[in-house]
Amino acid sequence: MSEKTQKLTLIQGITQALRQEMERDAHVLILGEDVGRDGGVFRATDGLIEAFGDERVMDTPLAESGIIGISVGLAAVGYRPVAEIQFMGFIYPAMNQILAHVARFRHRSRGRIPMPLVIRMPYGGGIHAPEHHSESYEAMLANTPGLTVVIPSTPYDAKGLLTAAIRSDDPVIFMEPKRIYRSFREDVPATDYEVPLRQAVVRRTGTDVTLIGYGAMMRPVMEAAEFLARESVSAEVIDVRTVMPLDIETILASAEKTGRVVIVHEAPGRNGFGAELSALIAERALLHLLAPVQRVTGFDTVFPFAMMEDHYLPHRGRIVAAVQRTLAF
Amino acid sequence: MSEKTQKLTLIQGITQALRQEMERDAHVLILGEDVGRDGGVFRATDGLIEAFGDERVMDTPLAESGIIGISVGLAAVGYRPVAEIQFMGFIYPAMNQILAHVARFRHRSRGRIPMPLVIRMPYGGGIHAPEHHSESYEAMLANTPGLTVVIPSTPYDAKGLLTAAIRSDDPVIFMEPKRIYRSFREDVPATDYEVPLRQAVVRRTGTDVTLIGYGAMMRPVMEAAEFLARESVSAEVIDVRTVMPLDIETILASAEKTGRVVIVHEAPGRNGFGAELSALIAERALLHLLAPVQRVTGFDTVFPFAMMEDHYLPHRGRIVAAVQRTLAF
Amino acid sequence: MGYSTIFQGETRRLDILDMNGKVDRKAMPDIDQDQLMALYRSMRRMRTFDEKALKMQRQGRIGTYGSLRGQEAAQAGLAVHLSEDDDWLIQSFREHGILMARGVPMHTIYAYWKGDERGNLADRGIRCLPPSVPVGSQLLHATGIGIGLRKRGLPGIAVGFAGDGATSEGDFHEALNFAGVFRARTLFYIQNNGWAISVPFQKQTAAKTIAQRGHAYAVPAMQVDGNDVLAVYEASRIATDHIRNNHGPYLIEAETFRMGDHTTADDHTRYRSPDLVAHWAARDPIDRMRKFLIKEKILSHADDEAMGESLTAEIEAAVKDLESMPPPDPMSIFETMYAKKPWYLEEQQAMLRSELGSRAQESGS
Amino acid sequence: MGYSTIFQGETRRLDILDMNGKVDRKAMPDIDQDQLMALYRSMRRMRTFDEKALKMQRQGRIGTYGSLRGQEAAQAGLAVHLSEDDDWLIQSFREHGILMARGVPMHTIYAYWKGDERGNLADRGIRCLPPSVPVGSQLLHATGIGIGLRKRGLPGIAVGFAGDGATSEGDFHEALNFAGVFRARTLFYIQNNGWAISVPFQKQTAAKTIAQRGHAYAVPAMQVDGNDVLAVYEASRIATDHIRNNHGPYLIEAETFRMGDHTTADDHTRYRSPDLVAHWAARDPIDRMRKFLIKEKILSHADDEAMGESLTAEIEAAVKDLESMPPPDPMSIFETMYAKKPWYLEEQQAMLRSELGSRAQESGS
Ligand SMILES: Cc1ncc(C[n+]2csc(CCOP(=O)(O)OP(=O)(O)O)c2C)c(N)n1
Ligand SMILES: Cc1ncc(C[n+]2csc(CCOP(=O)(O)OP(=O)(O)O)c2C)c(N)n1
Ligand SMILES: [Mg+2]
Ligand SMILES: [Mg+2]
Repeated sequence: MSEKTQKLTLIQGITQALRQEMERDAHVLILGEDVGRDGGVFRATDGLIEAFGDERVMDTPLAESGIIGISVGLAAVGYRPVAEIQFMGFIYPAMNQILAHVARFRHRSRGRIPMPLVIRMPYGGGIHAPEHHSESYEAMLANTPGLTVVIPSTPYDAKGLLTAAIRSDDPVIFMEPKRIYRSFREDVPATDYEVPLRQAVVRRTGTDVTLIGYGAMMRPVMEAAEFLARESVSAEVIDVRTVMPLDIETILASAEKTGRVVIVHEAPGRNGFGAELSALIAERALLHLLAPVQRVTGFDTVFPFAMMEDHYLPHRGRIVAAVQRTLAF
Repeated sequence: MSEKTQKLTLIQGITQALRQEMERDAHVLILGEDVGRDGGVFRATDGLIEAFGDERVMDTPLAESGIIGISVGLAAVGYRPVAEIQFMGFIYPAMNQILAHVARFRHRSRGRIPMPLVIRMPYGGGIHAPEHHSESYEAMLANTPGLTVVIPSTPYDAKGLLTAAIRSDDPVIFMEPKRIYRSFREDVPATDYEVPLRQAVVRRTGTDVTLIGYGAMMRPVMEAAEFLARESVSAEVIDVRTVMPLDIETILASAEKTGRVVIVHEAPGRNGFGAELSALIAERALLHLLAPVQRVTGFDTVFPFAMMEDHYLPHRGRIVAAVQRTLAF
Repeated sequence: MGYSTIFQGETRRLDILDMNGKVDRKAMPDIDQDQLMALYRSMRRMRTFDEKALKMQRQGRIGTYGSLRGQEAAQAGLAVHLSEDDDWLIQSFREHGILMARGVPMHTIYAYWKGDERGNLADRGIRCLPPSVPVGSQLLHATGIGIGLRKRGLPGIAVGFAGDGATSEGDFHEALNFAGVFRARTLFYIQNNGWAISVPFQKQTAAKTIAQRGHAYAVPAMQVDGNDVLAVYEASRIATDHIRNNHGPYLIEAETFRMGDHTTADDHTRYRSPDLVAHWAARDPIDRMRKFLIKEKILSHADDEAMGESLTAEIEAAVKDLESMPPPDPMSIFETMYAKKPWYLEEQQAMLRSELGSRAQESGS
Repeated sequence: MGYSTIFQGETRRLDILDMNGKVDRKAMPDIDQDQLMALYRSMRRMRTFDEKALKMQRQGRIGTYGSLRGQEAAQAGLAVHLSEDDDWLIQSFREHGILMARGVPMHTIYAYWKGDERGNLADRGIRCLPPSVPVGSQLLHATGIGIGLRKRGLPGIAVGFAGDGATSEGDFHEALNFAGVFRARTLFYIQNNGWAISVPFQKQTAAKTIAQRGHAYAVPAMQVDGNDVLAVYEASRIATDHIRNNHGPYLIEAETFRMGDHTTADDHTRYRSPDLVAHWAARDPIDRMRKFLIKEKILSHADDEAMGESLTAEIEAAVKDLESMPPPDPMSIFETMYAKKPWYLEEQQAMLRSELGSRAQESGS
């Protein structure tokens, strides 16, 4: 990139996108629990209330249905609310508002009342958090027509995807991999930019097997690819980025090329988003498949307490083992 | 059957299961909106308040989170609540209670507080109901470890599965295909019996293709099978019955035999339960597949208003066309 | 130390026009004869609309329908205070009276109940949200709109509608609480018609009134006889003035009665006694206003009859409009899900198009 | 006709022991010296437990921890009225004080905060639900249990705990409303510590108190100085008697202050001034009870010191118990999801078993 860049963490990318979009468009509002004075429990909204005041950065009462429900109203009168749900495990009280209203408003109003609403939330495990703080529920949202579900895995994408989400006239569920909020930095342009929604990206090209992941799982996925490279297995790696509506072209092109696919996510396997991916690949690239698609996912259990979460979360070894199964098929 | 039988509709099977289980076990309670005097808006609980009184058949305030939340408490002190959600479209306000508590209580209490709770609800389209009255959201529940999701398609199964659900020590989501509540009768034993959970059933044996469906979709599925028979295509038909935990054996056995599979459900396709079925079949029976698995599902749109719902719902023609695609592959 | 009182509150109710058409002169609002007649006509118009809808439902010309019979005063008395240009209606599903009074074309309301999505959004401007079926959930939208109107410094107010049953949902609580905290320009307008389908208000809550709940959120509140169009007029005037003057949200409980079935899919005789229905029939909002207007010589029997005829003609015209709508386009199912259609919706649409094409061919067209 | 009053209500607060250790003799409960000492000791035991937990968290011996410092009176004064045999505790996540006072072994509470699921269910009987993290949701369980206890004619009561923030959730509303309708044997016990993480109570609602919300559900309610263990004792006695005597549910708001961070993951200096914290430090529940006991010559300085030593010894023993627990069995992840394990859990368990097996082999065991 020729323009000015800074080294940012993923969460800094998010904060910067919020700040720049608020500067750019006075209709952008932030609301949620502890997003003001406290700057959010992860500090994603740090400094924003100081910059924009409490009419644009609203600390709300502790009620998720309320947060999303009033966001619907705010969007109806022309605002572009960015609501924070403190952890994905606490999105359930807002499910009625999200599924019965947010996702459907454009359609129910025959296109006249779109919902330019972003619902941000940290998701996923790996930080030794208490119960209900490690959930990944992209699948149930991905079964809901009308929603766009986005999960970045890098600082650059986090900023660009969030910018695109805020500018989108459709509601976006923006899931933030809190495990890697601060785990690395990368060059991020200082000015605003969009990373387009609905586009997956090939993170690494390869010929023997396709690894598909997103969010915090990109790290063990890339580690697995590197490990495999040392064993002379060439893995192509796809970062889904937009879970819904998903980018079928990028995924099928790779699956057709390698004929072997391993899908990785940390949510429970049964009826997880991996099911849709696996189904689509087998349905549309059957004759290219050299081995059954493999899914490496969280167990179909409650997400365990801190002492046990490392057993639960997919890791390099488990991904490599799945690749080896597809190679041995 | 040698024992005494009656000709019952599906909803009569449900009412009878409720009545017999209430007679059998004083811990069984019914609660929900309009389940008392009114007998439920579909009359599933007709006559029960007269028989058992309002301490065992509780008309509740209009609040779904409340209904499920107090059911959790009632179960904790030894009751076996059977809660009714008036339509599946109104389950969302209860999602927090279902996903964060009902599904997890056994685990969270290390097995000491099971949740012998049944949540009944009519689901699905085809009765020209108002908006939000036609939803089918089995998929998001099927992504939730700890739940059992059951969908009967016949009066016999409705009674036997509900009986088994009430006797189960685990929470069961019991989805009732309201479209066929009264559309046909069949012989149902007068006394109580269980149809085991977690078992699919082969409704028709065949050799050329496997059709998989459940609930109200069994009717167009069977019609398709009959139509195909006239065209000399022998279709095997599986009724899933328990969506989660699903009966992989019955499904794989059939898929391996026929090599061609068409899955039918009325919920939206993307990340619907068909995705899990399709994925599992391709993952575990790849070498038997003679053609890609096909999914025939509701569109990935809001469920349309009455005047348009016939376009939305899978019908015989759409299923037959999918079968023809697998045959032509 | 010891015991101290930390809260004291009271809640008032307003009654003006009694069941016999007598008014409390002291409480009478400042309102002229034309306005009185307009209120009466508005109620009769709703009733005529409603009766026609029930008839059409029986004839299969529309689908399941929710009657508002008995609630006309509760809707007409409020409607006159709302501006078509500025104010927002956030309806539940029994507010056709309000919509009609606010100028929404009647055939679009019928279309909604016919199962035609073109009836989902009133086409008289975007300041009316589509009906909200998930009970209570719309109240939060009313709060959000009311907050937005305040933020933007706009003159309008938001009116969120709900029934007595809806007040049991958590969203009622969150909507009033957020409105109190963020000083929403929102009127919460609860028509307490005594029943949530088969559940009487006494089983909905142990509290005696809904209005008293305002104290839980520091939201001022009033109960009003919802079958008394003059009291509704006056209470609504007070509440809307309060909100327009930036004094924050307001809660009105209009006590009324649903005279018929919950919807045409219901049978209210299963859970209500004829006596109870007769009790309320004697308190009909239109009858008592008619008695008053005739007693006051504002209305003659002949005028009354002429009004009936003109309303019938208006409604028949609306039915004609309804029935001359071209059939909805099946392709519209796919058009408004997203700003830009995803690939799978393109596929699904193509499939439906080809199905419809081959069906059209089969039928020889 | 005209205006009439349909609701009048008031809400009271109880204060007995002030910040200087002076009591209001008239309001003083009927309580002997041993009981006074037991209350004091109970509070000190909680504080000692809490201080040790914070220390262990800093040392990495347990995980994220939520301190209850400042809320000891609010928990100790209630606990003495609850029977271990009959009553149910439906906790949120800051009730370790109550748990300890009710006989839950302290090492299991530490285990919970260590991220060990064996700490999730207090092993002193099933009448204590595991901590509920989704804020407010547990209040409905308290209502359900209270309804069940009434139905079964059991002597126990259910106590549902929540904080001030939790009262904004819809579930708070539904829980109190259902409790009122079904006459639940439930005490709703709200510790209003002034903050929901960084959000002060004044932004949580426009209402001045939580106790006044009882009027919305016809649930009797009282506010109490939650840093005054004698007032808490007396209010809890009144409330629990009320419920035990089958008069329906009760709501207590104990006004208190969280002295430290929300949890160890929080930094309260970001949103609270040192002045505010100092204001509350001067109102410490333990200090004022100590002043009172010393003034009354119930407690000597020497006894007080001895008590501290014995409590420290007790807590150190609990830490030893914690740290001598064998590591949790990874296989337990799969064991309690269902009464009977589904096939895919069998498969996943087998996979984990073989992973652990090969790792054990690699490490040469
Ligand atoms: C969340 C939700 N639960 C249940 C229903 C089904 N339902 C529709 S209307 C109704 C009763 C509503 O009562 P009330 O709020 O008093 O309004 P009214 O019908 O009396 O106008 C019920 C239970 C629904 N639409 N939404
Ligand atoms: C439904 C839900 N939303 C958000 C959270 C995150 N969270 C945990 S505690 C807390 C604040 C709770 O405040 P309060 O109820 O006053 O209890 P306190 O922590 O003061 O004891 C929040 C927002 C949660 N656990 N559950
Ligand atoms: Mg009602
Ligand atoms: Mg608090």
